[in-house]
Amino acid sequence: MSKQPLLKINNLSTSFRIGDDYYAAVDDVSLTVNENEVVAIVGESGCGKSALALSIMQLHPQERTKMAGEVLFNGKNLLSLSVSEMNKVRGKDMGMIFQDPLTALNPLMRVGQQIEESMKNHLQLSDAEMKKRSLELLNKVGIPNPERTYMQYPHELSGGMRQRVVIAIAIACEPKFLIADEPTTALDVTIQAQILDLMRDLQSQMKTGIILITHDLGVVAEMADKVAVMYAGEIVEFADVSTLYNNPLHPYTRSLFNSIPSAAHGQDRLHVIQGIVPSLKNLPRTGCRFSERIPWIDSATHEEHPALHEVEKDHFVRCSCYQHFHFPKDAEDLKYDIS
Amino acid sequence: MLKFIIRRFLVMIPQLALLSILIFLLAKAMPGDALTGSMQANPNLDPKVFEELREKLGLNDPWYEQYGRWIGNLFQGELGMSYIHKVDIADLLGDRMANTFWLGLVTLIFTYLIAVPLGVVAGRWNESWADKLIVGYNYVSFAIPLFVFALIMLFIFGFGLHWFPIGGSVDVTVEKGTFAYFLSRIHHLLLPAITAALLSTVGTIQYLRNEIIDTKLKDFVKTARAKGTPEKKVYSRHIFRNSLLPVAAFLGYDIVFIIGGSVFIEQIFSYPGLGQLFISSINQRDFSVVNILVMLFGFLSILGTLISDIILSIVDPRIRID
Amino acid sequence: MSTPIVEKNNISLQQQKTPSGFSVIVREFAKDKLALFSLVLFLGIVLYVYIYSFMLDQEAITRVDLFNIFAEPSSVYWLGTDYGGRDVFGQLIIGARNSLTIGIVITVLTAIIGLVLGLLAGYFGGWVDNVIMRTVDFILVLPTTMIIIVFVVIVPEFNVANFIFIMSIFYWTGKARLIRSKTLAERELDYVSASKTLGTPNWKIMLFQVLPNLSSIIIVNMTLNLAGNIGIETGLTYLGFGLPESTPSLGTLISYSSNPDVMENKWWVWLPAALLILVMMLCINFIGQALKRAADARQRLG
Amino acid sequence: MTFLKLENLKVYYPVRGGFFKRVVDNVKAVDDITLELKEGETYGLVGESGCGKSTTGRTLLGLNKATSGKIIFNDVDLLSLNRREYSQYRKDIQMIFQDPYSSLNPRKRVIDIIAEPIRNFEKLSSKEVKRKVQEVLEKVGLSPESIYKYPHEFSGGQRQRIGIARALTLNPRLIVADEPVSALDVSVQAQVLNFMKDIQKEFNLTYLFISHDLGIIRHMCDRIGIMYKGRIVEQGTTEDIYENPQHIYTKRLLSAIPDINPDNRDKHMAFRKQVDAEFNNSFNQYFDTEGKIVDLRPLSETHSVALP
Amino acid sequence: SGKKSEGQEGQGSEPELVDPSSFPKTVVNEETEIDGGSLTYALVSDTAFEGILDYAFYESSPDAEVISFFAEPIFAYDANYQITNDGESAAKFEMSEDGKTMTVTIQDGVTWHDGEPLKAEDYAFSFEIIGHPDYTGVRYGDALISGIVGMEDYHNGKADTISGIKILNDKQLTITWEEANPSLLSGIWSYAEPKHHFEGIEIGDLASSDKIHTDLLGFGPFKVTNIVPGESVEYEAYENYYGGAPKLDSVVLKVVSPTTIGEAIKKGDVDIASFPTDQYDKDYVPTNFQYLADMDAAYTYIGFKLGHWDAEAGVAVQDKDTPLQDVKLRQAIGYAMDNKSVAERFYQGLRVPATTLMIPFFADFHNPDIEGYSYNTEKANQLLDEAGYKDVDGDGYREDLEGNEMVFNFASMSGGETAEPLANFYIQNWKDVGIHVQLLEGRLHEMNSFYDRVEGDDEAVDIYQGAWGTGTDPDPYGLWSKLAPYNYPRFVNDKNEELLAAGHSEDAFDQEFRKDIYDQWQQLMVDEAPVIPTLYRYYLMAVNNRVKNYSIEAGSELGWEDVAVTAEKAFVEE
Ligand SMILES: Nc1ncnc2c1ncn2[C@@H]1O[C@H](COP(=O)(O)OP(=O)(O)OP(=O)(O)O)[C@@H](O)[C@H]1O
Ligand SMILES: Nc1ncnc2c1ncn2[C@@H]1O[C@H](COP(=O)(O)OP(=O)(O)OP(=O)(O)O)[C@@H](O)[C@H]1O
Ligand SMILES: [Mg+2]
Ligand SMILES: [Mg+2]
Repeated sequence: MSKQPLLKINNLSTSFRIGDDYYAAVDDVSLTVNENEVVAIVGESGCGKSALALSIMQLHPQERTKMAGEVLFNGKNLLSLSVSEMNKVRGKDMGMIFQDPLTALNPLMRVGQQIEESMKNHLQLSDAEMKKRSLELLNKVGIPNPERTYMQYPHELSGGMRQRVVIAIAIACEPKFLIADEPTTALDVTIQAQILDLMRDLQSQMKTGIILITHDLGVVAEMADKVAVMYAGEIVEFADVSTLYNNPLHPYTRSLFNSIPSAAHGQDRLHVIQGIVPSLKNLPRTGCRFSERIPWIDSATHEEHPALHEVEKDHFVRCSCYQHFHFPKDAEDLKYDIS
Repeated sequence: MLKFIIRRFLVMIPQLALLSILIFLLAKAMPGDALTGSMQANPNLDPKVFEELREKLGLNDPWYEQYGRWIGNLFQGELGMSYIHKVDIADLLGDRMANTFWLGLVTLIFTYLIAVPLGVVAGRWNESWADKLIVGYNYVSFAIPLFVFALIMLFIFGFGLHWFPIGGSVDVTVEKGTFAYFLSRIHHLLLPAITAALLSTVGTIQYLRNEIIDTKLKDFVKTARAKGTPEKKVYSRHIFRNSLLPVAAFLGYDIVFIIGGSVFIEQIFSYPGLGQLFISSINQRDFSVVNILVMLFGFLSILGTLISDIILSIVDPRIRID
Repeated sequence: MSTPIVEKNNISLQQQKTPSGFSVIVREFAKDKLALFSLVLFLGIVLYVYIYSFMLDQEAITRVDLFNIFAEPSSVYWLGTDYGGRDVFGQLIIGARNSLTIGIVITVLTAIIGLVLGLLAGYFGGWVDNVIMRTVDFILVLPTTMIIIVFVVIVPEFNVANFIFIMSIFYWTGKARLIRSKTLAERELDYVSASKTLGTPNWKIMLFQVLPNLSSIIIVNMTLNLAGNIGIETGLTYLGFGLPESTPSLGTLISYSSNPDVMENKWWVWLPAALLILVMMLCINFIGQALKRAADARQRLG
Repeated sequence: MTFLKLENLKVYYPVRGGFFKRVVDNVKAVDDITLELKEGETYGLVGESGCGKSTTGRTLLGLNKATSGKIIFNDVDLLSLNRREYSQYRKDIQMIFQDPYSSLNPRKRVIDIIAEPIRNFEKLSSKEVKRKVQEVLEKVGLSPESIYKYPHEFSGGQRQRIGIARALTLNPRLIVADEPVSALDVSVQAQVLNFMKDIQKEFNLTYLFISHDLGIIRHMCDRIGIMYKGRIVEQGTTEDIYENPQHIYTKRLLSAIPDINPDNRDKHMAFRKQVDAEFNNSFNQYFDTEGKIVDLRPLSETHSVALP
Repeated sequence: SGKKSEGQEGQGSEPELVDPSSFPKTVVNEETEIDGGSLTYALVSDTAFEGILDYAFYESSPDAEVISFFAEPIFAYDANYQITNDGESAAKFEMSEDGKTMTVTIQDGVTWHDGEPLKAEDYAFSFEIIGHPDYTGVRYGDALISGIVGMEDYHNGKADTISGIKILNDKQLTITWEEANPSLLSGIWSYAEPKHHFEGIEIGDLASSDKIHTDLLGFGPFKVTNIVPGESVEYEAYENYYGGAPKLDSVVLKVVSPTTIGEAIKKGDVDIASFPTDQYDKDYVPTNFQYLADMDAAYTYIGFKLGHWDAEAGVAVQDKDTPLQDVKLRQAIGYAMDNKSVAERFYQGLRVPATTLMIPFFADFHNPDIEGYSYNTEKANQLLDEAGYKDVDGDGYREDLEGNEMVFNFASMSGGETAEPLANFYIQNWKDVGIHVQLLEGRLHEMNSFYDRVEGDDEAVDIYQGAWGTGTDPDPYGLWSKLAPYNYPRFVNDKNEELLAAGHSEDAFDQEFRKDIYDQWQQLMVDEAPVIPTLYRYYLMAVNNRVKNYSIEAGSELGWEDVAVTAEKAFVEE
């Protein structure tokens, strides 16, 4: 890559204060997103995907959060910006699409106002221009009757419509970079398909770099160029999409693939990842974080914290045993799941 | 909206009808009547005269006849006569109502003038020392008995500092209709209004504070920040606005609350409004006035809740009334 | 399926274990020193007042003593005497007992009425809800203060029991509303549906399934109400519609301050009562806030 | 003997409005559906949000009132029974709820949750109850010691299993599973699905499996009904539906499922575009003059579709 | 601790008593008065005044105070509250020999505030109002009104005019009564109504008309210029007042709550106010105002319910089955009450123990030699022992003659600061001599319910504490005759009837005769003790030191027109 990457995250850590101590929800994450590239982040709930996204946008409550590392956006470290400097970046150069389209919209403001707010913050446009542009945006995100929707309140729209509005807001100032945090989880499959199509169209038009957060491997397969698998605040595997799908290496990634029904055609039983994602406070901080959930392996060999290393070109894995890792026949479900 | 209002007014009818029967019976059940007092005050008069008067005033008829007469007159817009004041109740209420109205209004204004900034400060900088101070004030104003506080205010600002008059609604020596008259009325209003306001801020402050603290964490606030909206605007356009608008809907309930409180405030500040009239009418068994006042207050509280509902539907697009 | 093997490989579940109910409250109080202090102080006051007041001879305390009118606080009269030469300290204790009793009983009574009706209305909906809520609406629009005053005038034998009765008639509505709205929300939750499909009768679902889930808000609401109800008779007493003097109450003592001479110069008559109310209300509020937080935390964890 | 048959079932929710809050309209949540379940099979009900899946399931359990129609279970029309008569069928039909969090009363210990149906239907001493609860718990793979824990001390999958255990204590024959895994993470989801399959074999259960995730439906179900706006538009075996969809809505639904293989991406997208276009064009064909979905018409023994 | 030991009881030292009779009745102010000036008069009341501002209609005393500035009686009164021709007055009168007819002559130069002269018909008109069948006020029952010849017919609508009132000319009229009445001079209705002002208004509507509420007309020294209903009135000097132009330019009257009046007086917010006696502090020496005091025309008493009122026959029947029928018991109860302490301690001497039912206010008739029931527990005990009331069961209370428990219910009115401890104090007093009395229903009763029960002869009431305002007519007939419904004890005694009748017979025009009759009556009532008078009372006025010529003395020459101020502004407490 000769060109400077759009977004380069170097060793980013984000810790939250719980009680009197800080706990890292994002732990030493490094990631690169180029222009016109979709990087997907997958992982179970609670593994730190949203925390990472909000760290990039600097939207965590300051008084309870500590951040370390670098987030280089166009070469500029966002972490060193003041709030007002950051405000100039947010919305203009980077936009964000939130998961729940109802709560992400201000219930007391008309759709039009909410779209225009972003333009007001960054562009010097007259009211008429802003309105014109808002209508264009609404049209662009596939809202059938922009004039009408412009004047409506969020609650008057269906879930799919709201999500389109959220997208319209995010792209109002044509940002070069977008973060989409589970943009379709709350939607029906048919609507999901529409939204994904829409995002893809927009992306190809505007050449934005996108971080797409999801836990649906199908969505990743449809959308992403590169995939980062996260577990317990760390990236455990990173590769481009077909590499990863054809050759998942990390035990966690493999478990994920094995547990989804659509990938397990004809198989009578699905694979079960033992246990659950530990809560932030209870995250194992030493050794391999995932080893806890593979009860059939010898945890003694995993006391060392594995580093993320490149196993083939552009394929990174954080595991010391992926080469010999196997799923035992009886390792399926109930037996290891103890209450 | 119109439909909603009409329906609410229709619902009001049975409520008021029930209230009228209730209060009529209760009033009748009170020992003594409007003449008892003046009988004791004029022992040189033959009690037969009072009997005669009772007959004349219809006080000896069975309750349902009296009730029927009363309701019948009410429907014709006649409120009846005060037994004690010997005037048409409409005339009697006129001035008092104006007094109570102005007192209520100014109290309301002060309540919001005090409560909104305090609530906003406490909500925005919650956990700060200012917040703690405000919460402390809130507790104390909730706990302190109204009349103790009112008396203290009266002694300090009325007598001690001479800033405010010690009673009444207006200075009798100023000409009605002049600016001085207006000023005099305001001057008489201020102390009771501020006193009442200081104690009625609890609900609003509490609500506002909680609401702001909640709203701060809402997703749409994140959206606003993600748009690059400056912090000041995030607060003013999103957080405060969303927290304040519901407060506007308190207006109606506040009206109800302040009306209820007028009974106390007016008594303490010798401010001749409806509340004071009510107490003296009860003591003098001026039934007709008691009944009308209760009906009026009942009507006002219904109206208050209606206003609240309407305001709420206006400020919050999610609530539709039809 | 063969018998599953149960092993003890407790990954993170043990650590996930979160304290519930009572221990959350304990923890909350342990963290909030002010609430803890309030709790101790309030319980102390309550115990002292109830125990001590039964040791006191009410007749001796309310005995009029013309030779000790407005005596200043002394070793004999800890808080001096009032205009009837009656011991203020004794009246304060008995008054606090009466006011506390009034506050507690009204709180409990209105809670029970509000709970039963609110549960019925919320759980069954339909005409049951309609009847109950229309009644509530009606009582809510009543000018309560006024009607209570009229009631007080009518009741011939006005004592603590009657006072409680009158107040309770009017004060249950708020709770009924609250409980109803919470029940409505709760009713939609699947565990209620589950109980229904399991053949549990409605009354059992209401009492044993829904009710426990409302307990935290009920407790919080009751504490905060209690604070309001302790001083409930002060205003009425001031207007002359409170308890008779022969039944000492904090309101009676405070309302002596309406005589300016007492207000300014005989502080010992009214100030202790006013302060006692203030302190008790503050205590209850702080306790209530802590409970509220505990309740919230539980809801988050649940 | 019919195991279960819904005949012309309609469930309408009244919409109130106007001046006196009269019923002015109905939401036709379930609008005349007929379907039959055979003992031991898993029948999947799929459709977009709000199409009436849950309503169907809940009506089957008596949680909603049917407006008209019949629910024939073991040759008895459940809707014609009074409450007492109905209670004997209570045990036979049970439900697994979508949300493992709200379907367990947070204030109850596991033992009380699971013992609830036992206490309702059987008179047992508390010791026997405890033993029985432990038995069931073991069956669902939870340690018997956990009976004194509260629901929030369990993970989502475990909670879902507690819910299932509760339903199992009554030895039901039919279980309505309303989106039993959609609130769960992928990993946990697998756990529950596996488990449901296990117990089905063990207890010879019949499932009415409601979901909008076509992947899961395919994995779980023998036969599938596609619901749209309160009606069934297509019904058939899993094979019929996935390999040979006839109704345009079914096709659209299927095409919307993301393909797990990134290499098929463009192909899949093209296919979807094509189905969408067809959907928009031929939509009218599938409705009668009043805009209502037409009745099902059998195509084969197992496969029927709502085509005019 | 809060307990009291017996030893402490007498601890309080003898209070230095105030002697209310030593207070002046006229302000002492040697300064020279300034020209004009304005004065603030406080109407002390915790409610608004009702605003029925006419003598024929008003019912409450605050209204009367408001009226007194702009309207006056047409006659002058002497120190005995009797009308007199001495001194300035709007009319003079002359009695016929038989005492039944009075000729009234309006003086020249008396004009209403609108300039119209006061006429004889104005005076006659006030009788026509009060006697009118549609009249809704309460003045009609007075014997001196209903006893006018032809009044009954007029009142019943049988006649259009009152035959006993004859207008001779613009300035003169005669009034004839059916019977001569010695109370005439003190009790005659002496107010005129501005007939021209009320022109066109039906008498039935008069009560609610503006003309007696806001649009007011009188011929007093001040005229009303502005009125804020219920709270304040502004008066301006009436330059053409027949007694000479008032010295003050204006007076402002405003309602001040009893709670705040003390402060208001000290701060000079008001110049003249009646001062609540329960707020009087003998240790406080005012610097900016002075107290005036005079005896009030009222007394309190303890009454025993002895019978019931036979409404049909219109007569009291003394038939209640109660030990209280025993005179000795009643007397003992009387002796047991320590009214001296009450007067001194509760009221700091502003009330004095009462002796007889004829109050000292009527100096001519009050017999100071009768001792009444002064505190004497020994005597009380002795009487009880004699009568046979013994404490049989040793519970500290005496049982009745049959040895059954004897408990009396005591009804007392609430209101006023000391009501409750006072009632309890009496109960303690009675307990000291072994008589068991308890508060009816354990509490005081509010005025209306109190009278409901006392008047209604409620069986539950045995003893009650009542009070009467006597007005200026000494005749006690209306309160204590068996024919008087106000005779709440329902006391029936032939001698009593005889004396009461004699008291207002024609013979009673003879002052000596009347005094003798009333002496006998006072003694009789003490001996029979159907009621025990407890306290006579003084009332207090607080007057700012700048006020001059203000007097509360009966028969004083000084009226509102003479009141002046000696400084621009009221003095403020130092
Ligand atoms: N503001 C915060 N304060 C404390 N802990 C937090 C905060 N935000 C997130 N966490 C914790 O950090 C961890 C990661 O959370 P995050 O929201 O990033 O998960 P996620 O991968 O986005 O999950 P999901 O798929 O459910 O959205 C979780 O354990 C969460 O509880
Ligand atoms: N209690 C109710 N009152 C009125 N309308 C209702 C009620 N419950 C459901 N509905 C409506 O009935 C229709 C069918 O609802 P239902 O819950 O059965 O849909 P669903 O297919 O289960 O959807 P989802 O996938 O979102 O769970 C919807 O339009 C819904 O809005
Ligand atoms: Mg997330
Ligand atoms: Mg559903």
